[in-house]
Amino acid sequence: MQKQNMAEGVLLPLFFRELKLAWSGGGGAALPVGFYAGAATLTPLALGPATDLLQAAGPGVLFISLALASLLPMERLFQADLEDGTLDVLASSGASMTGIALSKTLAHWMASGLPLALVAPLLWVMLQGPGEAVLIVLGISLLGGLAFFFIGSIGAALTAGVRRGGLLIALVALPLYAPATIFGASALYAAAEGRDWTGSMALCGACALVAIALGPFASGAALKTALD
Amino acid sequence: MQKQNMAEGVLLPLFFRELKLAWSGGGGAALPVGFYAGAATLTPLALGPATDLLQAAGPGVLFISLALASLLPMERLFQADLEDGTLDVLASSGASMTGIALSKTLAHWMASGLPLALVAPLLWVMLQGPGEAVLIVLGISLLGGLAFFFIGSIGAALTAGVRRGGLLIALVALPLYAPATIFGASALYAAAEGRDWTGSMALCGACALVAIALGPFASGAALKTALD
Amino acid sequence: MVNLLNVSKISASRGYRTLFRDLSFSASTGDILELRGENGSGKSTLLRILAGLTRAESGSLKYEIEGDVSSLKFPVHFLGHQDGIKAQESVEDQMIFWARFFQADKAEIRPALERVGLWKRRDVPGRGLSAGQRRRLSLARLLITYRPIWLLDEPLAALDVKGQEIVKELIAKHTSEGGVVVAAMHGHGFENAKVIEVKPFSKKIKTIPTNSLENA
Amino acid sequence: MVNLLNVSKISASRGYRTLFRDLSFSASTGDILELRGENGSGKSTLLRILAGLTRAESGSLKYEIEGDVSSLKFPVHFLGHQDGIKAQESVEDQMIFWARFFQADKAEIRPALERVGLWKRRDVPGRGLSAGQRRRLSLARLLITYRPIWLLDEPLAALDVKGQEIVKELIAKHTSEGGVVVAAMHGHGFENAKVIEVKPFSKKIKTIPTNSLENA
Amino acid sequence: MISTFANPLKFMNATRWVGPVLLGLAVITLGVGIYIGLFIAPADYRQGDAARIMFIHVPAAMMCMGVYSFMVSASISSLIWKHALADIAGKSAAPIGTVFTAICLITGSLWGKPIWDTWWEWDARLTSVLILFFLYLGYMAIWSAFETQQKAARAAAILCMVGAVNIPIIKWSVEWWTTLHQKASIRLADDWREKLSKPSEIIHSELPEPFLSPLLTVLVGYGLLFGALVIMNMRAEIYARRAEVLIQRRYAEEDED
Ligand code: HEM
Ligand SMILES: Nc1ncnc2c1ncn2[C@@H]1O[C@H](COP(=O)(O)OP(=O)(O)OP(=O)(O)O)[C@@H](O)[C@H]1O
Ligand SMILES: Nc1ncnc2c1ncn2[C@@H]1O[C@H](COP(=O)(O)OP(=O)(O)OP(=O)(O)O)[C@@H](O)[C@H]1O
Ligand SMILES: [Mg+2]
Ligand SMILES: [Mg+2]
Repeated sequence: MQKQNMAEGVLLPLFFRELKLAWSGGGGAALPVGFYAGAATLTPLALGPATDLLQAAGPGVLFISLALASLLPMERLFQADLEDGTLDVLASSGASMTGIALSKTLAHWMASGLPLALVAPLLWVMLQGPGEAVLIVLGISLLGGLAFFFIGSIGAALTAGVRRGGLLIALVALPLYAPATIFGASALYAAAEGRDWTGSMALCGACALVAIALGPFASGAALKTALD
Repeated sequence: MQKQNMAEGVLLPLFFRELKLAWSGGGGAALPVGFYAGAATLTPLALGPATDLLQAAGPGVLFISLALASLLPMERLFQADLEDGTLDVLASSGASMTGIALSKTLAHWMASGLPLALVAPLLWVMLQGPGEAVLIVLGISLLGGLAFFFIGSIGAALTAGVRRGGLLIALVALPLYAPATIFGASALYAAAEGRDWTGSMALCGACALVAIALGPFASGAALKTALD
Repeated sequence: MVNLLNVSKISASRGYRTLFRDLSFSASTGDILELRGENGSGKSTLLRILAGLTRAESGSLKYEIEGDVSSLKFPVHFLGHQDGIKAQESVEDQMIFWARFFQADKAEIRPALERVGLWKRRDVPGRGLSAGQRRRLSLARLLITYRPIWLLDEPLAALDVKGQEIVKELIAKHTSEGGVVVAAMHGHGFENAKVIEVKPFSKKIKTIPTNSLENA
Repeated sequence: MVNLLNVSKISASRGYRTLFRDLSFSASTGDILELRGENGSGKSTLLRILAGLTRAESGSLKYEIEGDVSSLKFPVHFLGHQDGIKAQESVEDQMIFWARFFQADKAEIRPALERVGLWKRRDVPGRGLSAGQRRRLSLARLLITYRPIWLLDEPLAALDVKGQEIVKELIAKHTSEGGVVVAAMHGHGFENAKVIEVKPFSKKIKTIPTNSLENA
Repeated sequence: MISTFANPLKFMNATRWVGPVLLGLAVITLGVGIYIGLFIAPADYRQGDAARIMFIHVPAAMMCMGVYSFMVSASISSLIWKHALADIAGKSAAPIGTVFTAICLITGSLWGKPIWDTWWEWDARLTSVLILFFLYLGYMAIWSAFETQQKAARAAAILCMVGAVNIPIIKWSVEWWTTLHQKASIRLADDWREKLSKPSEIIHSELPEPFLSPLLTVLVGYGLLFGALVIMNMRAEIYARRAEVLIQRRYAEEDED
């Protein structure tokens, strides 16, 4: 009989499996990326080819698209496991719900949040953003994505197994997305216009930190309720 | 033993049930609306409060958000029925797959496409669009939504029951969304700037017509494959 | 006696495995066919083929129904492992939908639910039903409108003793009215049933599907 | 003999209905408890309570395990109606995940799959499994790591005759090693099992949950 | 005192008359405060009569944050002590808080039109109040989405506590970002501890006295109104749950026939 070390015993295997499932199908990791790329591709079509308008609107549109794309995987984040009984087995094994929520959210961020951040510089250039700023765009998208995923997972856990889950997630999570959106977008604008972007980026990072620190606890507690 | 009249026997009950389920939960009809409203609310946060930029980017952002929001319900449009066995019963009853696809798509358009169009004028005003144009905005959103839903349903049927369905839908549907997006957005811009919007709107309507005429057949054929 | 159902020489495979080959049988009014075989032998697959959901690899399948059912492409009721119950809809609402879909009289709903013992639980949403109650609800769907052929996948699973009795009575009644029942089964079966063994084909026969590229 | 499991006076209700009240029982090493009752009587609910997934309305539940399991909050294996099988993952990959999750040796996977007769199907993805094969895969999960208490919801459902034999042997082996099995059952049961009836509470007892506002 | 709020029975007995009495006091206070504000206080020398909307707006803005804070403490006690009355208190307060937030938003917009020449600006304070409004809506939506009260209570409490981060943002948004909206001019005096003996000086205000006193009167009126409505809502909720228990009994009896 082995001793169950929670940190290793739950976090790592769950994390890797989620990562794998998210990409090998069903987890829907790819939808956000397709969605994000689609949004950024449609933007010039809708706004028209005028370069100055694109440049003015681009950073904002990019960051909103990131926020919305991050919201997409949330609906199924816990619901699939809840419906097919996986969560029952995980929970009855004595694993901590906080750990489960943390590893699943982190895995989904790796599966879709990271790719989202990686394509961000590409889309930035497509939307006529200045080429020098691509690394900053990458950094901001990483931080913003972390904030969005960990905040979103609270909404996901609260509404897992609930009627009208979809609208509820949007209603619960989007207001909480606001601070990260404001700081992230303003950092992007600063980078685009060559102003100092460090302050806004630090605030965006603070949002991400708070989300990572609090999110898993809230999600874990909410998941326990969903199982009941 | 009654005679099964396909038009009434399948279309209507299925249509009404889908409509009801979509709103009473699970169907996720509300997510697109929350998402759409959220997108439009986040836009000013990200773009900053400068009125002229908002006015210049507003119509385009609004129409892209509509396209993306219409894509959301597509992932689960047929998948839920496929997974829980409802589609088995529907299909083995001898109902035509085209009819099934038509009634489900129409019901989802009623459940989320119509509300999307109804909130569009509100968001238009929030994004500083001119108040006189709200009716035109409503009309364009109705047509655009129809096009997006019926094109999207083809993607949904093609990818139902397939690994990595999410990305595939986005990949299959978004390119087909381009014409409707271009015409719809240019009609919105024309309306915003007081130019003649009828030509673009007619083209957008043509996209919707083609989608409605061809969509259900393509979706029906694809669904048969998914069941196999 | 009429042959309602004629199956000749159908084969099916999944992945790289042939499940069964050249299976032939027929059923006439009043027959109960029991599909028997190990787990994974292909009983569910065969039922899905009979229901027109899955294509057989080869072979033919014919329904010969007389009377006023010519407009029914498939004169069957199919009850699979997956039960098509919506989590958020109440028992009664689900029945109302199926009644409308099959163009049955709404008055049939109450007797059907009473027959399977769910009338008192008509307000419970799908997600609240126990395993046996879900099965009972699926069975109630078969009762609201008559279809001559019933295709049932493990109809007794998850039911308590009383529930199994009910199913047996329903099946006896259906066949006595001229219907046919094809049921995949484990364990105890029905009286007077014909048994059809679903077996992996013998090792000697090589798996070369007729439409395979290998022949090319 | 040690009491591994002590349940005293637990009650549960769902929706507006009380399922059972003040149910008490205990199990000591080597016991098989069979939960019996009609469809919808609350057997699955009771098992979920025992697994720590659902809260009982009142009453208490205690596990008393000796030895090196103090770090296990719940020393149980739970096998519910829902089997937690991922459609896109192969049988073997799913087992590899559970082995890592339960910190078991990977070498345990092969014997476990062989025991339930799935080793030859280890490459089949979850969605390709037949109903009985799904059940077998869930059972294999219990075999890769030892936990003293098994909570099984209709373990014999969907299995063929051979499969049912296997389960009976597994359970006999587990209890002979000092484990406890609690199983919700219909139909034929296990040898030497204690039966626990799960019944709706009698009319005489009034439904007043202790923490109810009705007392106000 | 504590036990009064921990025991439904005692709560029901103790509050039978509290609701109506508080309601009466609230109506009187609000009437007086609004009357002074609208008719007696002098018009602002720069804004004219438009400034009178302040007597509705500012207290409502304070209340919408206060009510949310009340709900946060109810949520904490609900999660820690798992007490039904705390759940009910939070649930009962939410619609009232939503209305205060709506009043703040609407009067703010009305005021903004003449002063800033726009109904709405995406200013930090305005936006954070809008977010508060959405949080209230989300909280109520969570309550109605679950099938059982216990589940709903836990989920709503979690959301409420997470949303608490918004309160300091609203409060200090005007300090952190220089924006359109004006900074706080009413606060506790820096040395309020020493002034406890002279209550009139505890509150430090840059507003001249003729503006301050009607404003505080309306605030007290709002507070009384909130107290009255919460208690009445809570009583209604308790009655509703009793009715549910009775229905439960009916079903149980019907099942056995
Ligand atoms: C929809 C728009 C508005 C919203 C959401 C809003 C919100 C708020 C909030 C949250 C407070 C804080 C109360 C506190 O610190 O306890 C406040 C106070 C105040 N608001 Fe507004 N406000 C809006 C528009 C306006 C406008 C247009 C004016 C007039 C120029 C205004 C003038 C004030 C004043 C004078 C205070 C009191 C500040 C103090 O002395 O502490 N507000 N408002
Ligand atoms: N992708 C695949 N690769 C290999 N084998 C597959 C694949 N998909 C399905 N199978 C096999 O096809 C068979 C399907 O069997 P089916 O569900 O018809 O069995 P059954 O007779 O109904 O069994 P049960 O009694 O367990 O319900 C299984 O043996 C399964 O392993
Ligand atoms: N929302 C609800 N309203 C009323 N009753 C409900 C609700 N949700 C669940 N129930 C009832 O709770 C019971 C749950 O029973 P459970 O699943 O524990 O039964 P079981 O003994 O496992 O039955 P089976 O033998 O069919 O598996 C069912 O009788 C169901 O009708
Ligand atoms: Mg089967
Ligand atoms: Mg059960």
